[in-house]
Amino acid sequence: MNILLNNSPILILALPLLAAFLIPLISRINKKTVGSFSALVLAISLVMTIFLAVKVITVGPQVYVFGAKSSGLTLPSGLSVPIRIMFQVDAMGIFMGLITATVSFLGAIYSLAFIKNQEGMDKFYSLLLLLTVGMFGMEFTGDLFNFFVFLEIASIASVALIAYRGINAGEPAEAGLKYMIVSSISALVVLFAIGIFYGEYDLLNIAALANMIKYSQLDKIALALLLPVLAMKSGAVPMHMWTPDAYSEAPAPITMILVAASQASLYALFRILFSLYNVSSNTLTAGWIIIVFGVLSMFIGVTMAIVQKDIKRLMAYHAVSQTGYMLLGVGVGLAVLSNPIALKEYGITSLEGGIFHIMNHAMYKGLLFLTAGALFFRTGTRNLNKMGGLAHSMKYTTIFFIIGAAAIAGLPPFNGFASKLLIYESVYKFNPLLSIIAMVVSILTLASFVKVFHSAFLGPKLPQFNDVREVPQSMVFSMAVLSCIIIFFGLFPDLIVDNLVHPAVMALVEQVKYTGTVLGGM
Amino acid sequence: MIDNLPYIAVAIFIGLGIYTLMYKKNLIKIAIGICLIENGVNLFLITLGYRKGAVAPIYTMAPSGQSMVLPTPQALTLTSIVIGIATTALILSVVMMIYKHYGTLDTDEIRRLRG
Amino acid sequence: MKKIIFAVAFLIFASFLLVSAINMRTFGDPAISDMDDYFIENAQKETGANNVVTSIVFDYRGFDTLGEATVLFTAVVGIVALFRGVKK
Amino acid sequence: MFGLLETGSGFWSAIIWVIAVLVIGYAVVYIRNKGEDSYKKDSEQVKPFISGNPEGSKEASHLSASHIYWGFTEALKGYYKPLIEMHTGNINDYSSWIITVTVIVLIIIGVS
Amino acid sequence: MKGMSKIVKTVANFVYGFIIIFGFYIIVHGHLTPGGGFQGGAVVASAFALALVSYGSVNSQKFLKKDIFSLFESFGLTLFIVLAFSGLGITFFYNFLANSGNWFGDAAVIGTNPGNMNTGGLIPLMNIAVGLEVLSALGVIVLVMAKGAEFTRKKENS
Repeated sequence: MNILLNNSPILILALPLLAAFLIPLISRINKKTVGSFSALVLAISLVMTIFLAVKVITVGPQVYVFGAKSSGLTLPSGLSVPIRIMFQVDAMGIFMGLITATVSFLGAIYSLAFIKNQEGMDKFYSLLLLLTVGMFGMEFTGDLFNFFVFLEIASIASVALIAYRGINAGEPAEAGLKYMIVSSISALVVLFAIGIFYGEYDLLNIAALANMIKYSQLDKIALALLLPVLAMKSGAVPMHMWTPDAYSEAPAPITMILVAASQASLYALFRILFSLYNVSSNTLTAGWIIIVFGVLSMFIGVTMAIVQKDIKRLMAYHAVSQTGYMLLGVGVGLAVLSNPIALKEYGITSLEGGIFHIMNHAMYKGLLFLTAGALFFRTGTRNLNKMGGLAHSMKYTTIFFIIGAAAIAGLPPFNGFASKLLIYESVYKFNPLLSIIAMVVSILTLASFVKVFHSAFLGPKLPQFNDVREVPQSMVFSMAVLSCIIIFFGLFPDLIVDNLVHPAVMALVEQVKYTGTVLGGM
Repeated sequence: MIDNLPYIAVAIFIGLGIYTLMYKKNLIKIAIGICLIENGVNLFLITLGYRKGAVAPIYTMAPSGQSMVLPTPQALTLTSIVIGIATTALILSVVMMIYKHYGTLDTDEIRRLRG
Repeated sequence: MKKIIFAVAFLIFASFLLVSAINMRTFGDPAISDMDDYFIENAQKETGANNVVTSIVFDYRGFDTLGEATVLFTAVVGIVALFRGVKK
Repeated sequence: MFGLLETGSGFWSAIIWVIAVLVIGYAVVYIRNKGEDSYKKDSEQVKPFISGNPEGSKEASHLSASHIYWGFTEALKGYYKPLIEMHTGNINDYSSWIITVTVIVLIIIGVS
Repeated sequence: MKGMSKIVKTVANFVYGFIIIFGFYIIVHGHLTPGGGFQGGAVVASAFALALVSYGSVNSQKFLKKDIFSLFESFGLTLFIVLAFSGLGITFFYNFLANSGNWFGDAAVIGTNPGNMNTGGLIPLMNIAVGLEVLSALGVIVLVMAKGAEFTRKKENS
């Protein structure tokens, strides 16, 4: 038991990896057990993530050095730079890790019925586990090149999953190709920036780099290369075009996990901006760039969503616009980072709003995509014009959709309102216009979901949907769990903000804490 | 200027790759563009590790008493080359799937998903 | 309109690449090399392998190698899943 | 108090909100019940009066998705037309946007 | 695709074995000489590609089986991660065999030396595991894409 606890940062990630390697062997023996096996492994990793989260919040940041004589030995004797790859799990990383673990576990449960008895089912679950591994690695690692490797794992696995139905239709393959091209560009640019860092400081560890960095010309170039591509991976306007294609063509549980994967890229962007270049860079400029990305994403995303007819495409545009809220909140926090008074007055609050919105968005957008998948599972179409009157036959799905729509539109008492309120009030002190735009976007979001609700669920029962029944238990289970999480977060937001979000924000803001865990001298 | 010839080669590689991605209409050529950028980045990594007049960092039968080039970029480049192989293989197989369904490789016609 | 913007952006980017390549640090003498000197000196003693690159690939940065093998495995699984049910 | 979220300027508590909603809802229902009781179910009163015309069938009255907010999109045509033209599903444009934004960010960060 | 001419087949038969032997040489000497699991695996996979090209995808299915390859791939990867797990008593990826006197446990001579096969600890084993994984992975890629190329050819001919 002790060895499990000491090695939990790696076991969270290595057990799904081992399971993914074993699945081709298992599927030779028995094809049916593959799904439940992967769901079991993901459940184990979720439990270990919760244990690690308790440890990180109570004890402090955890460091795990691969291949060293002891897991905490970051610096070998008589050397001032770390030489081995290390995992560095602080409050922010474990915050994202909790999202990843929850979402992938629920996605596997949902897939049990959604991908039932299809040819190549074992490949599907193997890729799902690998995508989870890639996201965990991106969130836990403390080494830049290792981050690149896990970024590639996550993007290749998600491409293969987006194009999973490409054998039957052309559109999934097209969406997969588009996502592949853009993610390859971004990964290569990230690798180029890593090369710049290596050539300048001969270091690859983020904490050691953050200790050495002096914002020279090359560092400016590296920041300017890293910022747009990571924003693109998280779907910021005007580089968001891959998002609707990929999200609408992937299978529904995969779409839910892809949302978390894009948020892992968002986490990497924040890690670069806060932990690597803290106040050493010109935070006002970088903050305003992030804010502009956020405002563009919010407004263009929601206005494009209103005119969509494909339900998953509409929700994908909403994912873009919700990403804008996170960018806005964190951008305001970054812009005032070098100004302690403003930071204490509203910067911390806006950072809390942005970070809290990440978790809320993962939950309610996952729930909405799962309901869209349930509609597709029973009706066989994603076109809103062909739907109607489904509330008569799919009662649970209707209730879950109402909860998710109310949460994304920011109606109290659901969780979307809590984080949006934090963002509104803090951003208003920074710049009132931004806050007003955010509120208008929230209204438009509600409007477009009213459209979806009316055209899909309301109205008389259509004759072609007479034999439509409620979806199987496993799909209802995952949607119910997400709804319970949403309602709990909405009723008691202070518990989450005080225990999870505030430590995460502090881990981002205080760079010394991040470097101190590796280089000592806290 | 002439000392930095490898860096200029890197710049030319990446520039050509980005030109291919932006202006070529054939999917196979776009895959080639990705490979070009990737080779440029790998060349950049390897270039960073070079030391004038140094030998490969392998002690088997090495000429004794000579300085060795930095070994880390070689390991990183090995990793990124294998990743590039995987990426290219996946891109090409997805392109084959698209050709099966669409019957064309022109990016102007492969845009059923838009708006 | 859009084409002009893209062309200008591409020209600026290419010129930026060339300029920064010319202004890069001189080729062939890395300024700082603490980590790599450590590898060159201690790799033989710690891992017992003559090949320093291999000892980095499999010992110091072994986790990267695991990720790299995972990337290859992922691509293979993806290709096989993509071509499932193709009759030859 | 439990469930109290400090927002920098003031606080937000979902519990209080739910209690308030319950109280107000009860008040509304109470006031409504005090109204006059001449209203009869399933009588001529409840039929919609479409200027004397017979009421159409429900299937015909269901509005499909692409007709909702027609006025909104029609009024903002000048805004939507270039926006939808921007979303050409062309891979070259995707790459070009990335390069363009990268160049803009390079210039901004370089001069700052 | 159809096979090529008799000359090509004869030469392929001749060099096939040599390429595979050379690849395995590179794999097992990874910790002494330039090379290692990835390079050697790629060399071996090139032999499979040669056989595929010279005999054609239909004929080569007789002696190149995709299932066998994917089995080997999973086996190699599992061996690799199990070797990584085996150091878990201390840390993940801890090289507990190096300088221990057991298999591959000899201490290397510091400085330039002709090289001792029995050094390196876990490194030679990991080389072999990764070599297996890479050669079978590239073999699977080549076979599957050659099989998938059939329908594109059909579409071109029609």
